[in-house]
Amino acid sequence: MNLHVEARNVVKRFGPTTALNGAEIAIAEGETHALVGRNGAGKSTLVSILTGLQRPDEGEVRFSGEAAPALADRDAWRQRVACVYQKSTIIPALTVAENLFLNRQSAGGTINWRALRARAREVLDTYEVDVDAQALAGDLSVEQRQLVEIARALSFGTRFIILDEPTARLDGPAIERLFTRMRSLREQGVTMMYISHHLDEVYEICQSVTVFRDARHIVTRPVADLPHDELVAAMTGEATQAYESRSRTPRDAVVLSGAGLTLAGRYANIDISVKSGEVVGLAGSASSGKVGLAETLVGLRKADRGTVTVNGTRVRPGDVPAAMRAGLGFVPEDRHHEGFVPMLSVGENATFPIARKLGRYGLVFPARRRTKAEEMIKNLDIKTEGADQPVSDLSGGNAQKVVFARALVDDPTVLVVINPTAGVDVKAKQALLGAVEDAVGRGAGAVVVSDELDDLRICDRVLVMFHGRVVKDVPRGWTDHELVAVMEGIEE
Amino acid sequence: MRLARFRDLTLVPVIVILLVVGAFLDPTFLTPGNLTNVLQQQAAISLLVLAEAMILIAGKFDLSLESTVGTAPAIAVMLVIPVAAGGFGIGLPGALVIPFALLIGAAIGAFNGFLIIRFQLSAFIVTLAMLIIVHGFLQGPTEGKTLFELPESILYLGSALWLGLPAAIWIAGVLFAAGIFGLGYLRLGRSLYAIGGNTDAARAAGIRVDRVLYGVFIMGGTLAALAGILETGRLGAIGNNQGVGWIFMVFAAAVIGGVSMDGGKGTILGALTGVLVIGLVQNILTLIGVSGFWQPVIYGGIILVALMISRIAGGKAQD
Amino acid sequence: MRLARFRDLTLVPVIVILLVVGAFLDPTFLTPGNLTNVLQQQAAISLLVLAEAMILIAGKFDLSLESTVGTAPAIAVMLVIPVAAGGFGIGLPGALVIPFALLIGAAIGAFNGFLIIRFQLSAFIVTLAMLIIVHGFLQGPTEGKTLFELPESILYLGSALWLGLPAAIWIAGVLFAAGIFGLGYLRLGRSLYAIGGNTDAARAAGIRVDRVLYGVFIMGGTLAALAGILETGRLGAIGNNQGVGWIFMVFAAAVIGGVSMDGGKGTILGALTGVLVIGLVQNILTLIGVSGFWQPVIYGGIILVALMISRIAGGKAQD
Amino acid sequence: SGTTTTEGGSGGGKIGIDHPRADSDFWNSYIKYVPQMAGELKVDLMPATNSQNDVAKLVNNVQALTGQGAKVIVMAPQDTGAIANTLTQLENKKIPVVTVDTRPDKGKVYMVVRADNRAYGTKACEFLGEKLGGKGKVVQLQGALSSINGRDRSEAFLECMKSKFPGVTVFSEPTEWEGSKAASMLQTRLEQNPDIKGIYMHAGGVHLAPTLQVLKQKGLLVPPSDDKHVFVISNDGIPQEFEAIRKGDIDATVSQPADLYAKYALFYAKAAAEGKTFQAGPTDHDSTIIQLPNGLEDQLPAPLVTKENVDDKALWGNQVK
Ligand SMILES: Nc1ncnc2c1ncn2[C@@H]1O[C@H](COP(=O)(O)OP(=O)(O)OP(=O)(O)O)[C@@H](O)[C@H]1O
Ligand SMILES: Nc1ncnc2c1ncn2[C@@H]1O[C@H](COP(=O)(O)OP(=O)(O)OP(=O)(O)O)[C@@H](O)[C@H]1O
Ligand SMILES: O[C@H]1[C@H](O)[C@H](O)OC[C@H]1O
Ligand SMILES: [Mg+2]
Ligand SMILES: [Mg+2]
Repeated sequence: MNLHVEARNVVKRFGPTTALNGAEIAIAEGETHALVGRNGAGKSTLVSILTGLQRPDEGEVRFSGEAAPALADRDAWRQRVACVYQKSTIIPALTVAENLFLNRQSAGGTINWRALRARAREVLDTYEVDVDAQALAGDLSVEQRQLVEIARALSFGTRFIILDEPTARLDGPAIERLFTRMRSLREQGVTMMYISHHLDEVYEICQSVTVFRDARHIVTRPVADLPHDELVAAMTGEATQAYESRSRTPRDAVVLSGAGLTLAGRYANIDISVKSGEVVGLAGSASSGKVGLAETLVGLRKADRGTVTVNGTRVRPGDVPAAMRAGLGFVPEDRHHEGFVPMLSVGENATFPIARKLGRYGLVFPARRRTKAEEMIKNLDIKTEGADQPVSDLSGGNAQKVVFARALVDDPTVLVVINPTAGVDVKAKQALLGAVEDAVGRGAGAVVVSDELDDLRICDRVLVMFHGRVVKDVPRGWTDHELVAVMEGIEE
Repeated sequence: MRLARFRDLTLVPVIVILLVVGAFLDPTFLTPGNLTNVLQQQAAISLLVLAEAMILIAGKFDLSLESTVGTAPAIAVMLVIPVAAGGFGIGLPGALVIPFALLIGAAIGAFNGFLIIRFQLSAFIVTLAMLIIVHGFLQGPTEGKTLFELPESILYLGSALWLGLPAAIWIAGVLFAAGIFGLGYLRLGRSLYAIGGNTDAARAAGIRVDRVLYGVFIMGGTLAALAGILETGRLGAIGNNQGVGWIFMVFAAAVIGGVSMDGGKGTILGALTGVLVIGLVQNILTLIGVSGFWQPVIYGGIILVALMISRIAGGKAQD
Repeated sequence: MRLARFRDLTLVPVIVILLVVGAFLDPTFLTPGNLTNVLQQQAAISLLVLAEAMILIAGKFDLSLESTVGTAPAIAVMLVIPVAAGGFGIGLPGALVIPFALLIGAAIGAFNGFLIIRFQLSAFIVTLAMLIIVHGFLQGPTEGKTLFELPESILYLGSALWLGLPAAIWIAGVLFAAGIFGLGYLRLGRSLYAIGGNTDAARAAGIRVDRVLYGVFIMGGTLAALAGILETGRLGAIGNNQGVGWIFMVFAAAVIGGVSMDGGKGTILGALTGVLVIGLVQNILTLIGVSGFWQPVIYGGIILVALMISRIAGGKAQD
Repeated sequence: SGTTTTEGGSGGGKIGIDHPRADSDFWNSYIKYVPQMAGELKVDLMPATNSQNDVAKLVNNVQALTGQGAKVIVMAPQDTGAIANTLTQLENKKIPVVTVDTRPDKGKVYMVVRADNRAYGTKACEFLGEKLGGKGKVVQLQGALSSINGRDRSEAFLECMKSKFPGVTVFSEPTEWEGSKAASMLQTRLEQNPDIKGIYMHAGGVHLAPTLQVLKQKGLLVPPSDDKHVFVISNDGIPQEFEAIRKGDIDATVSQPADLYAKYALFYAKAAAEGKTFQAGPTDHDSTIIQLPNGLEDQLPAPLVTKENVDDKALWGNQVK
């Protein structure tokens, strides 16, 4: 067996944090190799080292037995490895076509824009990405951008591809299409490293798996030899049960309702109501309008028509503070965009909505903020040096938990969470879903917007949307394929 | 926060070096009289730095502050003094001149805010145009004349002594203390960081972004007007060039003091150290009497060195 | 791309309105002679706009360009002319004065780049300090005096006529065409957008970010020196204020022309329309003889209006 | 002698005028005198342009004025070198030029109307030198070093001090014509040298008020009889300086004749339009025309104003309303 990629004894520190501590990985030629681990285990750090973006403090990287090129020699790196990074590398002000061919728009001479567009369309068609090559990347939805990134990485023709949580923002059909592409690349002998918190995906698409925990290598094994619970145990360092969603009876009080909501191009004529003690799911595949609807409910968007009532108060459209004052907490779709202020601390980000309660006369007492923040850090198990660390230093999943903390900190009567577990590890996912259920247990009503069936399992009922309309109200007890069928519009 | 607080103080070694070098170069330098002079000379401009630091932290920009320094007190004075002295001849009571000036400053700030927030125009260019326009509103009505005959009330703050120190120093000191406290410990102050760091996230966290930004611009204009009042008192007249050319120094002070041009970063304490560095450098250059011709080179060079020290001590790339 | 290209032209209606209004207000305005004058008058500053547009698109900032306009040709001239005429008395051959000037411009750009890229200092403040320092390198050696005994070679470009049009217009025209082409159709040019739009992504895509940025700063300094050469030829001497105060107009032109202060957005064609708007406004105000006292108000007001039009036509919030 | 020779009757024609700046008291007075004098002299004056202290703008303005048919140009180039090409172009177009306040280094001028700025510096030096008895310390608040007027005043002051009053120490402060800088520098210098006894201000318009504020704060604003008195001589001759002289706050100023600048600028412009010519020699208005390599210069009188003559009605500063 030839090793295609190898990292040995890699150490990487960021100030006081050790992101990788003698970590290693060895990936055989032609295999699809999973890298899993809890949030903050060091996976993305390894990716940046394997793609030559960062220099390890110690250790070495080898490609096909040869030492890695010098950091400055970007071309050499790009010949060896293509990557979908966890953080977006899309440039919003440029077109999709140019993003796809960034820095390779032409062989050398003048750029032929017409030809470039044609090539871009070809790539987009090949990977079944339904976007206009001429659109500005900044105008795409989060998932469309992700698809463009994936198409770009796969289209390079390199023999080694890294995908760092590519599916965290994709819905079922898009994931299936990605896997089809990956299988055919594998048939062509391409080596891949695949990072995901969806462990079933690991079993579906990968041959071997490496587990990192606390910045160290724990185990590498063919997936067939590592059953699910052993894998989870390797990640968490302890035996972990699968999440059991709780059952409950909703009360009578309606805490959130939308009536006659219409937003041109997104959704039309939606009526929705959520009771105290009830979790309502919103599902639907791409462009179903579920996110747009949820954003309207929380005040991030103004509907063209219709009203939103939070906890008995009719909220002015598009007024987030008013909705929050009425008792709403929410997790937005894109954490980088609306979720946190990167330069501010974990504590401050987590406590913004309750700043008025952390002191009097407009004051915020830092000590009280810290106490509250430490409580949230503990409850949600956020991996951080402490309440004072800036969120920009956290790993993706831990940043998501900070956003969650912000939503929960004010003990909301209404909780709206959009893709709540995007990029969150198995154990953390349980903690976050548990936190939603806890809040509901205390009498809140919740809306969970997600394509992930695991998230939807905690819902008392799931509203399935299709092309901007609610097509079905599915009560608890659905099977995976029933729900998926409704979402795809196969079954009415 | 702890680290951040340390980062505020990266210019402290520079200040210490300047104090030592200054003392070495000129015996007058370390005398209480001279140091008081430095503070008094910097009092007015420091209020602009305070204003600009808040505006920068909130992720915006205001170049027009420098024009408000002359125009706000001048228009206020013209509302009060007789035509013969260059006034409008409206003859409003002299006691109102300070409130008027502050109101005019606030109105200019509000108008800036209106254009930038409401119409989503580039803050840099709006306030650049406003810098020109507001200065025109000094030059136009005065027809280029200096206003010499000022009501006593507007001269008082810039020239009085309180407890043996110029009132301007007390005023600047109190306002800086309020700024340090407000941006450190008030919900409203902290929201500037959130807005400057990520506006969408701030909005999603329930902060009334537009309202806060309006407030910041209005506060900026008001502080600039107050700076103008102090400067008027110090100079005893309002010339057509009052405040002109200050804005570059204001930015230099804020940025070497650690305030980021990209928003969301920096502190008022840091900005204050920036003002002090600039004031001390100017004072030392005057004391040792560097040739006027080469003064810019030395002056600019010292800004660069301060910038490097603040970069090295701060540890992070600047933007 | 199609939409973007359309957005470049948001100022075209403004230009049309200015042409109509100008023709209406003054019969001289639409004469070929007057329009040629406008172009010639804008030629030098337009090169700064070209330079600044590229620097802004790459996400950086250069204020020092305005100082290079005076200093680069002045130092080059002083290397050539005798002491009696204000030179250093080195007496290098007069033919070398243009290459020298361009080299000095390039060196200033390289030094800016060095501080900003190598030391990761704030571009705004580095180039602000450099604005002061570079100007000092004009004022210091000349001791404030104007250089007016210039070698013929440096006067030629700014004063010659080619095919009946001032050479400066041809030069600016060709360089703008090169800029439009380079930033539209060359990989290197496109990489400026990538760097300005998302530096990390650009680096990940294999763009040699540092090298490109150095190139941009050096190009900027060189263009500023060339602007200085043209201006020297137009004026026939190098005064201590050559270029001073231009930078604000340069930014105004670039931004109303659609170039973003935040990097990654805008085009050279758009910047060109910005220059033309500013040139036409100045020309019309001169022709109709607006009172000098109120000129700033009208002038600033027109910038604001142009900004609004470019905002409304462009459809996107500005930054 | 400075008499006029008329060549072939009255030609006449439009006169274009550019003002150098709109933000200084001296120039502001000049700008006000221009239309008044134009009326008196019956000059066909075009709307004035203003070059806001920027020679590049001045060049543009002149192009516009000639484009609109100006037959004579009046200007006040604050940068005396960078106007050379424009003067050559105007000469080629046979458009005579009258410059006010400054003397271009190169390029043909019909007449320069100015007072001798070097003489201001010398007068100030002599005044202070005598008052101080040839010893002690003085400060000069300079204008902008890049302006010819500032440099002339500064150099002449220093040269005169060196040759006539070597016992006097001079501190030169470059204020860029800014009151704020002047106040700070003067304050610092007085702190360092409390024994400073004389101040020369290059421009009363910007330097007067700040200087008085600083002196007041230091308790130095006392009558000449008092030992602590600091002798102050200003420049420009605006009404406020006269007021200060009357009050004894300052001791003297050089009256730079804003009215005569306007009057004779237009007088010579009209003469040029009519094709008249002049020669070097004394004039009928108390001045002398001198020959320059590139034209003529009428050196208008710039009287020293002290307590003795401050109420003289002929001084322009006493005529402004
Ligand atoms: N630029 C940085 N500065 C400081 N700390 C960092 C930086 N990048 C990563 N870290 C820290 O390094 C550790 C590993 O982060 P990394 O992003 O590699 O985790 P990950 O395994 O990819 O997690 P996730 O599954 O959440 O994406 C984390 O504790 C993180 O806070
Ligand atoms: N900012 C935007 N501007 C224009 N169109 C948008 C924007 N955001 C989303 N859209 C488009 O509007 C449609 C509905 O979007 P929405 O996000 O509400 O659907 P969704 O159910 O979340 O779809 P998905 O499951 O793909 O996220 C989609 O076609 C989406 O691409
Ligand atoms: O040239 C100067 C003028 O003579 C007067 O003193 O005001 C300042 C300067 O404009
Ligand atoms: Mg990661
Ligand atoms: Mg979506």
